[in-house]
Amino acid sequence: MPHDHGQPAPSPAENMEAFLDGLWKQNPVFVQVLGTCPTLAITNSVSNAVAMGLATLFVLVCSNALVSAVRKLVPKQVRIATYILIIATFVTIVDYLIKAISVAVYKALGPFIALIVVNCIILGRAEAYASKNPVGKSILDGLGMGIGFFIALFSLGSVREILGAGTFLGFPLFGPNYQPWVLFLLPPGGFFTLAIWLMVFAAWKDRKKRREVKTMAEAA
Amino acid sequence: MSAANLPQPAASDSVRMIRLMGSVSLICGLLIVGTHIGTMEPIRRNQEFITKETVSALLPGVDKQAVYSLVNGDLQPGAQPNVPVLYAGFDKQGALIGVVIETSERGYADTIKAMYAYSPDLQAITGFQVMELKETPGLGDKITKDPAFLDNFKKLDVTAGPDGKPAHPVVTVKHGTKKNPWEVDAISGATISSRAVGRMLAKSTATMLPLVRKNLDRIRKGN
Amino acid sequence: MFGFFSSKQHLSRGVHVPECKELTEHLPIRRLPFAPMLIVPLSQHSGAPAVALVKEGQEVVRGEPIARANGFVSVPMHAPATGRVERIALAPTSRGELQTAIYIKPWPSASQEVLYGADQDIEHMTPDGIIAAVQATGVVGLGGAAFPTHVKMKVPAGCTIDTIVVNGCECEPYLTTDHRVMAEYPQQVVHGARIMMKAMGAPKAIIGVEDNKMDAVEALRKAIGPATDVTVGVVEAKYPQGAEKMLIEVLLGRQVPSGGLPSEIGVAVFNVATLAQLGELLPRSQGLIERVITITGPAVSKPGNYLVALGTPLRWALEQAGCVDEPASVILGGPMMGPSCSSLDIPITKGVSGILVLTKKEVQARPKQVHPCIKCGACVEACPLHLNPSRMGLLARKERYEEMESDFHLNDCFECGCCSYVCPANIPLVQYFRVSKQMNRERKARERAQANG
Amino acid sequence: MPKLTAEIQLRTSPHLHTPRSVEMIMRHVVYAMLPLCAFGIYVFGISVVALLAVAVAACLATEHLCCHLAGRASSINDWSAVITGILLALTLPPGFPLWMTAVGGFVSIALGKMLFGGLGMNVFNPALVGRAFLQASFPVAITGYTPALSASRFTEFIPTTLTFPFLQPPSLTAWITAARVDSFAGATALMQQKFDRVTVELLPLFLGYESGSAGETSAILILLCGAYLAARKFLDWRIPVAMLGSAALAGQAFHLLNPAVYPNGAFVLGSGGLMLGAVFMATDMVSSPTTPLGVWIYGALMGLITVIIRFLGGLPEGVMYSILLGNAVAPLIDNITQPAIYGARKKAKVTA
Amino acid sequence: MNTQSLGHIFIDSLLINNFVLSVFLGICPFIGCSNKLSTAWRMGVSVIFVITVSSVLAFGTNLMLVALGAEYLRIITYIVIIASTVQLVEMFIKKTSPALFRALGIYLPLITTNCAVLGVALFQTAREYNFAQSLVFAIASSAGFALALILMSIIRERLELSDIPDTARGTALVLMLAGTLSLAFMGFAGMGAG
Repeated sequence: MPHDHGQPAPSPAENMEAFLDGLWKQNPVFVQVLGTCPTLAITNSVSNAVAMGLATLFVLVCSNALVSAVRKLVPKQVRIATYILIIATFVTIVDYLIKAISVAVYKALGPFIALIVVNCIILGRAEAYASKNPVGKSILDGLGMGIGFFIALFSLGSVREILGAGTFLGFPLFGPNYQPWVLFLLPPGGFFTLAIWLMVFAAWKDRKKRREVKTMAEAA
Repeated sequence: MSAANLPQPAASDSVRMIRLMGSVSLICGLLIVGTHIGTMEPIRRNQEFITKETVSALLPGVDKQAVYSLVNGDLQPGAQPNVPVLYAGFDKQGALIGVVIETSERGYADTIKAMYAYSPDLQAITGFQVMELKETPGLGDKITKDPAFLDNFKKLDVTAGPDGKPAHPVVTVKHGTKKNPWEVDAISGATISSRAVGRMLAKSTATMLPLVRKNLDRIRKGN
Repeated sequence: MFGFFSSKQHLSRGVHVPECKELTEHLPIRRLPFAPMLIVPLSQHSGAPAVALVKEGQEVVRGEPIARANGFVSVPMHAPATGRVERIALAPTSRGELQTAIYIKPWPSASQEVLYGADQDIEHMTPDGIIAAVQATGVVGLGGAAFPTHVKMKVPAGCTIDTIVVNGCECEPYLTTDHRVMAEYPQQVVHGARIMMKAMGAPKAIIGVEDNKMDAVEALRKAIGPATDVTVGVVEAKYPQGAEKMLIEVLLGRQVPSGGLPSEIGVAVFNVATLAQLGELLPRSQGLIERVITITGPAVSKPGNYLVALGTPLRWALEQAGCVDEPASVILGGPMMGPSCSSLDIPITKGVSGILVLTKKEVQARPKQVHPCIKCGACVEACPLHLNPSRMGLLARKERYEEMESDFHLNDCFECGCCSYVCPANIPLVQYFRVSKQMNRERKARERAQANG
Repeated sequence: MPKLTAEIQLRTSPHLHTPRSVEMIMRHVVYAMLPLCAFGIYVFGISVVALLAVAVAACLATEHLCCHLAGRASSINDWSAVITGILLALTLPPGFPLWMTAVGGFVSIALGKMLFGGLGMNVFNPALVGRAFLQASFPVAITGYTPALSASRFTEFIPTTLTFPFLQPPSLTAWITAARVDSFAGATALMQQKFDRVTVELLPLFLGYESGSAGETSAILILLCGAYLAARKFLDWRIPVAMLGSAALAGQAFHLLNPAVYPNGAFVLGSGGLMLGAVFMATDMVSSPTTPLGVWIYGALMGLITVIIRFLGGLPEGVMYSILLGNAVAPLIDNITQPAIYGARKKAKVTA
Repeated sequence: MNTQSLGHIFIDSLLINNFVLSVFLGICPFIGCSNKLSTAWRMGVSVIFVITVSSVLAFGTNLMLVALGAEYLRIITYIVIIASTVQLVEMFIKKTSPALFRALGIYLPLITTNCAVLGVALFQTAREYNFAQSLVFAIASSAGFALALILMSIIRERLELSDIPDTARGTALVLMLAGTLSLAFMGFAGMGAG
């Protein structure tokens, strides 16, 4: 970690970095392969993915903020217990909020809202970042990671819904005669879609690396 | 949680720790309870809204609803958690249009939950709506929207036999071979889900309809 | 309990390879003339090389000891022909390395008769006496292993040998050396077996012969006569029936423990040609100076079974037998296990049981493309030791040699070649295993060196 | 005297090699499937020709492409992709849309085989991976069975065959009515049995003049082709024997418990893809165990799962799933049935 | 009230709605602990142990919460229960079977973050299972997790010997395999529907 307790306020550029890391370079799903359970389970439609992404984003930002706020008070021994308590609180809140907003969404997400508690991204950020950084930065980090997670869910959900149902957010895209690939809405489709995304990322990285090697060779 | 494995903190430390944990718990508790109280009303409204919508969709023209639950083998007024529920629907004049009954049955992928409307006057099922299902999209989920299939439930005969149960239990038959008014014409290619619907209706009508008939006068009066 | 061997015994694994023995199996053993120069390497056996007793320029008599055994696991050498020691120098050998050898130039008119040696009475010798006498003959396992026979005769403490198994199963294709020895010298074979029984205290001996050598079986039975101490067991002709472990299992229904010796289960195995030589040499205390080899193969114009003086260069032997076509590959021994040799200037030594010469046609008939393993299981079905060559081959490709040894019994493999033979994907399994064993040996040596230093 | 100075080759033993090769095994499997293809074409017409051609072409193209992407020499000449293509086509309904067939071929090779490193490395039978993918993706199209021996089968394609890519196939009802094939129920024998408890006659079932997938209808022909391969030792006869035996026994046991609901063992054998699966797919060497005991367990397990899925599950046919599940447990079976090696010592003795 | 029979719940959670392959719970340990058979079976056994115990405890706790009208504390109490169950199980095994503890030791703490454990507790509550149903559900779903884990580990051990293309190595391959396994397990769908 570049920053320790009690350092002067970080520059905007560093804040930006904390935010952007989660989006792309350290994307929790595509790069770190964390939080795979909701990524697979809740992406059979874009709307579900969006709801889950927003719920996780909310918990991530709130718990990061609170963890960061109490970071100097919490003794080492009960660190993890406190974090879990905080996370569980916000998950409970989200659970009730969703129920209050829309029963349909609540039914679609089911117990997976409660399972945000054990999403390792959240505890991971609390432990690795929020417990060591000031509130503002922690919130930005939470936002970055949360949006990164959201992007992952969204891209998975889009692929699955477009291929699997021929619709996007419920709107038909290809006319009535389009043959949907039902598989993508089913569990195997979840595995395959995420695997394909990971392979695309791997291939992309591989290509980038090769290009770098090439430019280096040319420069030399 | 794993304090036993760690070096013993000094007395002042543990007091601090307990105080801290206490205050964190307090904050968390307050947050949760606050949310709980704040959302209680919207959640209840949401739930009611959904059932009301369904009941009015199944019983067109409904104005007032009454709820009954199946408790100890008989109908009791009011909703009870975790038991099959029955809704009676009345029109503006307060006359009973029909009842809507909750039911569920195991389908291809998971349990299908549904509601159906029963008209005591016609002695027939007059509507059917799936509430929850995980059937294969594009195949099993046709039972929710396939118009030809839903036509089965415009007037599905469940005339009572001597024991109060339907004389001819509802049965799903192969696509295109429906001959009798108590038969459900299956969706071709989604036979399992269609069958689950037939089975669900047969089971539910066998238990619920005798009760409805027994309590019909009470229900008509609305209590 | 295995009193009747009239019914055929069956080997459950292994492969049926084309025998190709019809080229030579009916041809009686013929003697080859001396080559203009005989090259006698000092190490023709497993163990310590012998120590030369002669000097350059010295004249030797056929059968005279020219090198002495260097310790117990070593044997002496005898002059294969009467002549002059031209020089003692390095010579190429079948093992592919240069070794010290005694070059003997036979007199142009040297006789094949052996004048050296004296009669000795084996009947009254002690077992240790017999072992010493055997060592003096310089006889080693003539089946190809070239392990000093007298070492094998020493019964390890705590073991008793109840059966001598005489290996007459020449299962390698093309080779008919043992076949002809049994057919033509049955008396010597039986006599050799009885010497072994006496030396090792075994009450009985069984000669295992494959069912494609029935004339040999007849000859042996005639030589045994009414006696019951030695019997002939007829077994199915299948490769590798002639492997020690396989023969013991088929004849006696016992398995040699993994990593152990036959003596642990009361058995000692000797090759027929070895015993025939002993039966011939021991009563006269002569030395081993010649052996029978099969020179055969599609490239040989006069294939046959030849009695050859040890030290005869390969080129000369092939010239005598004649080559119809340009030889593409020369193999010492059978085609399944024999190494191919790189030079024709190497001498025929005690362990060479045959020379197989292939033409380009046969060499090219072998598929070149190696496919991935399709796990057809043919090698698993074929492996006589019930190993899993398929899995080991995959492990070897990934250089997981240690696992091959610890989990898949790599060291039990005796490289019979069945797996490579049957592999439809043409994977060089045996070669993989050789390399793997070597890598393991090197690793262990490194570890030992590290532990010590 | 020949020149003995000529160069001689140094090679490692063994110097002999069996005449068998991978290509040869694969080629013979293809030969053995040709009669099935011919029969399928005879019964269902030119649609099956197109189906076979597209499936094989898709498999070959995918294999070539994947090899190219991986920077390896193309391996399409080992015939294994052809087998996958033919098998895939034989398990599909005769009028299956060609564009979906191409998707199936692509998935079979790309996901079922090349992803794991190509020939010899695949965990699952590639053709069945493709088939399962299609079944899950296009559940309606893959149950669109057409009648056997329709009069116009050599002159026109089944309308669904030529569906425009990415569109839904048209309904077959009108075409089937127009084809006027007597007593066609729009379903395979298995579907009729499962959903309507109508058990068809056994003889036509075994002969194969029945509605069903393109190449699985004739149990007898499949058995004959399998017997040829088994006799030439190109397949392990124990797997089909174990699988068919356990399926027949399990089926018969169910039948005896409740004859009204469950068909008998003979029906189980003759119907659906059991024969084709047991003879040509379960025996795929790469994805089956290698140990002698393991092979029996593997076959018996697959037969049992087939019957369980057919009788108790939601689908009329379970062969495909049972073989995929069998493939999944094959490495486990292999691990636990490793035979003792020659002269294995008892573990207790080794204690140091 | 849920009227599913015990046998039905068993088959359903073991095969049809397998926790890993169909419900997507416990994917992280499934990916992380499936590279070796020896790891996989130990992890599987540990999970069966923990899930069964925590399911029983969660059942009791839920009764209490419902009686107190404090359902809103469910998530917090469940996560606390699971964390302490893991600790308890660890202590219990350490006392009773040191050998088993040596084998499972390092896997037990990892289970706290296995969402399958919390999943079982939440699902059994949501589905209103009674005690026997909860118990069967817990055992069957954890056994389903172990089954998927063990199958995957053996397949992966075997694939170590093959030449996987670079882009497909690692998690992507595991997910592809899981997808194919999931495809195969789809065959069990509808079982018991009659």
